[in-house]
Amino acid sequence: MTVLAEGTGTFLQPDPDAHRRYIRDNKEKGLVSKVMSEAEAVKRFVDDGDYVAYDCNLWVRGPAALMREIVRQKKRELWIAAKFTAHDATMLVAAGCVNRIDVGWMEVGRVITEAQAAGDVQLFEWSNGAMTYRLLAGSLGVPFLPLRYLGGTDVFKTGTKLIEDPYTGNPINVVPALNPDVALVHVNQCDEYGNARIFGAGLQPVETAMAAKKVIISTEEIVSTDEIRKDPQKTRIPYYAVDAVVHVPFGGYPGTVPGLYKAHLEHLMESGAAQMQGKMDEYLDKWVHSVSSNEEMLEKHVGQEKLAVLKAEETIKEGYYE
Amino acid sequence: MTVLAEGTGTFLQPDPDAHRRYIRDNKEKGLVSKVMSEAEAVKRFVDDGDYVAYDCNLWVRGPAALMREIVRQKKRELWIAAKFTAHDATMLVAAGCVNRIDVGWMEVGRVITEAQAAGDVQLFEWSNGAMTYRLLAGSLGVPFLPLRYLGGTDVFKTGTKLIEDPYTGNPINVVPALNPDVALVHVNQCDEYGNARIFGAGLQPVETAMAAKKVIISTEEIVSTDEIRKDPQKTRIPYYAVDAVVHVPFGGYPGTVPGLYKAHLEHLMESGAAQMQGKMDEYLDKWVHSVSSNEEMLEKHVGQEKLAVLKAEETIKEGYYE
Amino acid sequence: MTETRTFTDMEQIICTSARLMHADKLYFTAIGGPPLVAVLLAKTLHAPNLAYVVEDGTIAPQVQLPAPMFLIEASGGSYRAASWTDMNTVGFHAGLGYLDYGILAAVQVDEYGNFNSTFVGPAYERPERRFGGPGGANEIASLCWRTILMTRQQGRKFVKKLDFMSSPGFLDGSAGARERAGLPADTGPWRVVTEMAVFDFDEESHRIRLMGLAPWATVDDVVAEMEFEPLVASTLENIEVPGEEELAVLRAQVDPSGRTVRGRWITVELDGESARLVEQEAPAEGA
Amino acid sequence: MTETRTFTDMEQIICTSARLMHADKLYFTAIGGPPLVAVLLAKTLHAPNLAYVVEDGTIAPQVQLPAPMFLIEASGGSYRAASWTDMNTVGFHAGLGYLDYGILAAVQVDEYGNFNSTFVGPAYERPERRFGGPGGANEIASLCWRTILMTRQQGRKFVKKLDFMSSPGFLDGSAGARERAGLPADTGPWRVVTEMAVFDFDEESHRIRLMGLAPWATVDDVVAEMEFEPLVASTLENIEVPGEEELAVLRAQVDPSGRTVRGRWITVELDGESARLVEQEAPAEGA
Repeated sequence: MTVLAEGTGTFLQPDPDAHRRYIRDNKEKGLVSKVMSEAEAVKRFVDDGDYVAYDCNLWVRGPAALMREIVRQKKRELWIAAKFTAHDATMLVAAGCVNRIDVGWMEVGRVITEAQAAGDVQLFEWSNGAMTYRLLAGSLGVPFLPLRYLGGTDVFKTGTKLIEDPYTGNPINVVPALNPDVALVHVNQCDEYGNARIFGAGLQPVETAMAAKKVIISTEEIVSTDEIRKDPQKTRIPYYAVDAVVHVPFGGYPGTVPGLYKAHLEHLMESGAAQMQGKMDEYLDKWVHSVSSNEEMLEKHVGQEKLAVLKAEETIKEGYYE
Repeated sequence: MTVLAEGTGTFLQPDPDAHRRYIRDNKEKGLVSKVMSEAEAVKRFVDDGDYVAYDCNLWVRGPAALMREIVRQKKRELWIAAKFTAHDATMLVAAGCVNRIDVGWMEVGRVITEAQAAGDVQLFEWSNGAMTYRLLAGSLGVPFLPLRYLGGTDVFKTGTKLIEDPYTGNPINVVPALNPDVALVHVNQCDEYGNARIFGAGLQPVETAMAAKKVIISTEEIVSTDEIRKDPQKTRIPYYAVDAVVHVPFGGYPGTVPGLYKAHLEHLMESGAAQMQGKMDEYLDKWVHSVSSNEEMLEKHVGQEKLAVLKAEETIKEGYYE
Repeated sequence: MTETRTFTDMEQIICTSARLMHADKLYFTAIGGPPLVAVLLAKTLHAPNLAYVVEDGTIAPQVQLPAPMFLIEASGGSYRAASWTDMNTVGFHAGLGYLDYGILAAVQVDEYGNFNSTFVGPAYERPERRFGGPGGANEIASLCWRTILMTRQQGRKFVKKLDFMSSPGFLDGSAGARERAGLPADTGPWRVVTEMAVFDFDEESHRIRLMGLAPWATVDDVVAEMEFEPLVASTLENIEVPGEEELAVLRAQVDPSGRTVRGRWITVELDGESARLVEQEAPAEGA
Repeated sequence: MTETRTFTDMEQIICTSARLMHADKLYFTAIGGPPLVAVLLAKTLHAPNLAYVVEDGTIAPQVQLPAPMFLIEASGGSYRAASWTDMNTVGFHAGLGYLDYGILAAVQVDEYGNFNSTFVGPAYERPERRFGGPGGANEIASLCWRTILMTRQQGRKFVKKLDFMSSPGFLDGSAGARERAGLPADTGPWRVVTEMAVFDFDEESHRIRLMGLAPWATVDDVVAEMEFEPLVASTLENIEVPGEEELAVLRAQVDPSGRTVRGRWITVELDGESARLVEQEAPAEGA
C-alpha cells in the first residue's frame, strides 16, 4: 500500500492518543450538574486559538446564542468548521473572532471575501460531506477514514490522500479525523448532566459533540434525569461527553428549531442588509454587545409578542412534540 | 505508508463496486409492498452458499423464526457472522446449514466442536467488536476501516492488517468491510415497504441491514406508513434497503423482545439438553420440521396460554411501549 | 393556431429536469434551490411517489404544498419523511449505491462535466465572486450513479477551464479517470440541463454532447453561449417549453414565493411542435 | 472473638473487584457474569451513582434489584439507562478514551496479562474445551484505560503460554509493545483478581506481580496455583474476605439465582484482620 497522491494544504492534524489523554484527564465521568450560564460556559470552555465545530443546518437548530456569546467575549483566532452554515461564519469573521475556516458550505458575502483579501482569514476547502466525515472519524477515535469522494477535484488538495486500498488494491481516498477543541450543539431537551435529546433531521449533532474535547450544549428545555431514563432511546449525546449545559430558550434565534419556532425572517434580512451596507458593527452592537445574554437580547430587541408569533408560525409539531 | 503485518486467514473479500452494482440492479427504489410469508422470503432471498448476517443480542430480538425457516428449507453451505449469538449458530450447524462461521461470540457446545473436529464447519476468529465494525465498514460503502484493537493477538491473524497510518505515521489496524449476501433482522414495527422501527439497546440492526445485499425484516407488528411518517425519527432502517417484510408475532421466540415478551426458559433448557444428549435431530423435528411456520409452531408446541404468560412476565414496558 | 407562452430561463431548466425523473428511482438533491424545486415539481405532476433524500438526512419526505415561502430546509422540508437521519447517513446510502440520481446546480461546467460552486475569478485568495463552497455537491456527484446538472446557458458557465473544480465530472475525460481518483466505478455526469439545451456525455471520450434543443433555439445559439465547442448528437431531441400545467403548479404550488424560479423572461410563440422566440431578457449580472 | 464465614471463590473475586470501583470513573463491562455482578454490587453497596456501559450499547442503566433470575441482558439489564445505543457506539466511546476501566473474565491469563477466552487444548481445530470467543473482550482490553481481569486461582488458568491469545495484555511485555501493535497508548491490564490474590503489573517489565493476599492464604499457596512464578510486591495488601453485608446483598439482591456466584466453598475463621482457612472445596472440573 502506498500513498498515490496527497493534498498539501493546512488542516488540524489528527492525534487520537493526545485526544484520549485529554478525555481521560478532563472529562467528568460522575453524574454531576453542569448547568451554567452561556457567559460562564463560553468563558470556561472556549479559548483563543481553539478549533470550534458547531452543528446547524443553515438556520436550523444552530447554537446561535452561544455564537453571540463568543462574539461578546471577543474570542480570537478561532478556527471553525463551516459545514452547512449560514450567517454564523460571517458574524464571527465580522467580529474578528475567526482567522481560519474549513469550508463545507457557508453563506459568503463581502465580510468574508474582504477579510480573505485582507489576509485576515484563511479558507481551507473541503465539502459538507468531507467535514461531517472528518468529524465522524474524530468521533470513532481513529486518525483517518477512507471515503469514495473528493478525489480528482480541487477540494482534494487540502488534506486528502489517495492511497492504495490494502484489501482491493484500488485507489481510495482517506481524510484526517477532526477532533475540535470545542463543540457547540443546540438541542431540544437535556438534563442537568448533559444527556441530550435532538428532534428532527440534523446535520451531525452527535458526531460533532463526540469528536470534540470540550462540549457545550445549549438547550431549549431542561428536563429531569428521571424523564431521560424513561425513554433512553431519545438520548443522542450521553452526559459524559458534555462539559456545560446552558439553558437558553430561543437559543437558535434568529434561526428555527423545528417543532418550536420559525426563523425570524426580518432579522435575517437585517443581518444581510448590514453586511451589504458595511454596517456589521452596528448589527453586532445591537444584537450582541448592547446586551449581556440571549434573554436580555430577546427582551430588548425582539419582544415577547414577536416570540409568540414565531412560535405560533411553527405549525408543524408532528414528529417533534407530538 | 506500508503494510507492517497482516493476517493470512480466510474472509469474505470486500468489493464495494460489485456491491454497489448489486444494489443498483436489484433493489426496489419505489414504494411497493414487500410483505410475504417467512417461507417465501427465505426461498427468494437466501441461497445456498450465501454469507448470512443476523442481528441479535444473545436471546434478545433475534430473527429466530427466520432462522428456523432456513433450517426448514435445508439451506446449505451458509457462512454466518456469529456476533453475540446464543443457540442460533448451534442450531444451524446441527441442521447442516452452515459450514463457515466468523466468530465474535457464540454459544459453543458439542454440536459445534464436533462439527469442527469432523471438518464440517470452519471457524474464523474475530471479536464481537471486529464483526460489528466490519459490518459498519460495509454499511459505509468503503472497503475497510481502521480500528485500534485486534493488534498483537491471535484474532489479528484472520484478516486484519497492521498499516502505517498515513497521517500520524503510527501503526494502526484495519479490517475488511463485510457486505453479507443476506441480513436477517427482527424488528418491533415495520410498514409494508420496510421502514422499520427497533426499540431498545441493540447490537447493530442498522449496520447489519445496510451492509447486506438482500435484507429480510421480520416484524412483531406491521404499522401503516402514515404512522411511520408521523414519527420519522423512529425509523431506523429505510424501506429502500429492505427486500422482504415478514409479519411474525413472537418472531424472536424462544428469545425475548424487550417490552413485549420474555424468553421461554424451558425451551432454552430443552435445546441445551438436546445438544448435551445428542438429540438435536429430535429437537429440530419438533420445533422446525414438524410444522410449516412460526405460527403453527407456536400453536402446536407452545400454546396461547404460555404465550400469554411470556407476555405478562415482561413487566418492563418503559422506554419500549410507553 | 399559435399560442404565446412566457416563462423564465429557470422555469425551463426546472421543467426539463423534472421530466427526467421517475418514481422507481431514488434522488439525492441539494437542500433547496432549483434541484429541490425540480424534484417537487416531478412529484406533484407525474410521480407522486418519487422519493428523494436531502443532505440534512431527510429521507423521502412529503412536503406540504404550497411550499413554505422560505426555509424549505426547516420542518416544512422534512415533513412526513420516511426517516430522519443525518448528513453522514445519507452519504453512506449514496456510497452504497442506493441513490440513482444526484440533482445539482453548478456555477461553471467544463467539457467533461466537472463543475465549480466555489468561486469565480483569477485567484483563489481574491475571488471576483465567492460562493458557498461545494456543499454536498462533491459527494453527490461522486457517489450517485448519475448526476443531473442544472445551469444557465451562458458562456461564462460553460468554460474551457474551471476557476476551481469543486466537484467531479469525468475529470480529464480519460477512460477510468474517476476510478483512478478513488471514485466508485460506472458513475458520472449524465445530463446537463439549461434553458435552451440538454447535454449528455459521449461514452468513449466523455465529452459533453448536445442532445436536446429547445424548439426556439438553434445549435449555433447554444454554442454561442459556451466557451468550448460541444459534440452534437446526430439527432437532437426536442425539448418542450414549459407547459401551462407545469408553470401553474410551479408558480402556485412548488415555488409560490418565486425565489427559485425567477430569472430572465423568455417569450415564445408556439405552433404545434415548433416554437419561435418572440423576446428574451438579457441575463442578469451574476445570475 | 472469632467468627466463621463461608463464601464461594467467586463471591470473593466479585467482592474484591467491586471494592476497586468508584462513582467518578466509567466502566465497560461484559453483558453478564462476574464482571456485571461486581459492578452491580459496587453500585448497591458504596457507589450508587457508578455508571457503566454494556456491549449491547446500554449506557448507565439502573437495574432493578433483586436482579431478574435470567437474561440480565434483556429489558432488565437496560432498564432506566441514560441512553440506549448499540455495540459500535459504545466501542467508539471506548476508543475515544471515555471508558476508564474494562471489567472482564478470563479463562487463561499469562504473565503479561494477555488472556484467552476462545479455547483450551493442544490444537485449534480439536479443542479440549471450546468457549464462545473473545466476545467484546478484545476491544475492551485494548481500548479502556485499565483492565480488571477476574479469574480463579488455578494453575491451568495462570499459564506460561496461552493456548490462544483472544485479548491483549502487555503482549510480549516489551516497552511500547501495545503501541507497536496499533493499540492506544498508556493502556493495559491493571489488576487480576482471584479468590486468593490481587495482582498488578510491574511498570518496567510489565510482568504480573502479586500485590494483595487473602488473609487465609500464603504467597506459596498462590504460586502453587500458577504455572509461572509471579513477581511479588515488597508489601502485600490484605484482601478482606467478603463481609456479611456484601454477601447478603450479593446473594439476595445482585445474584439471587446464584448462577454467577456459585463456585467452590471456602470457610474461614476470622480473628480481627487475620483469618484461618477452615475448609475449602476442591475446584470443580472445568470451572
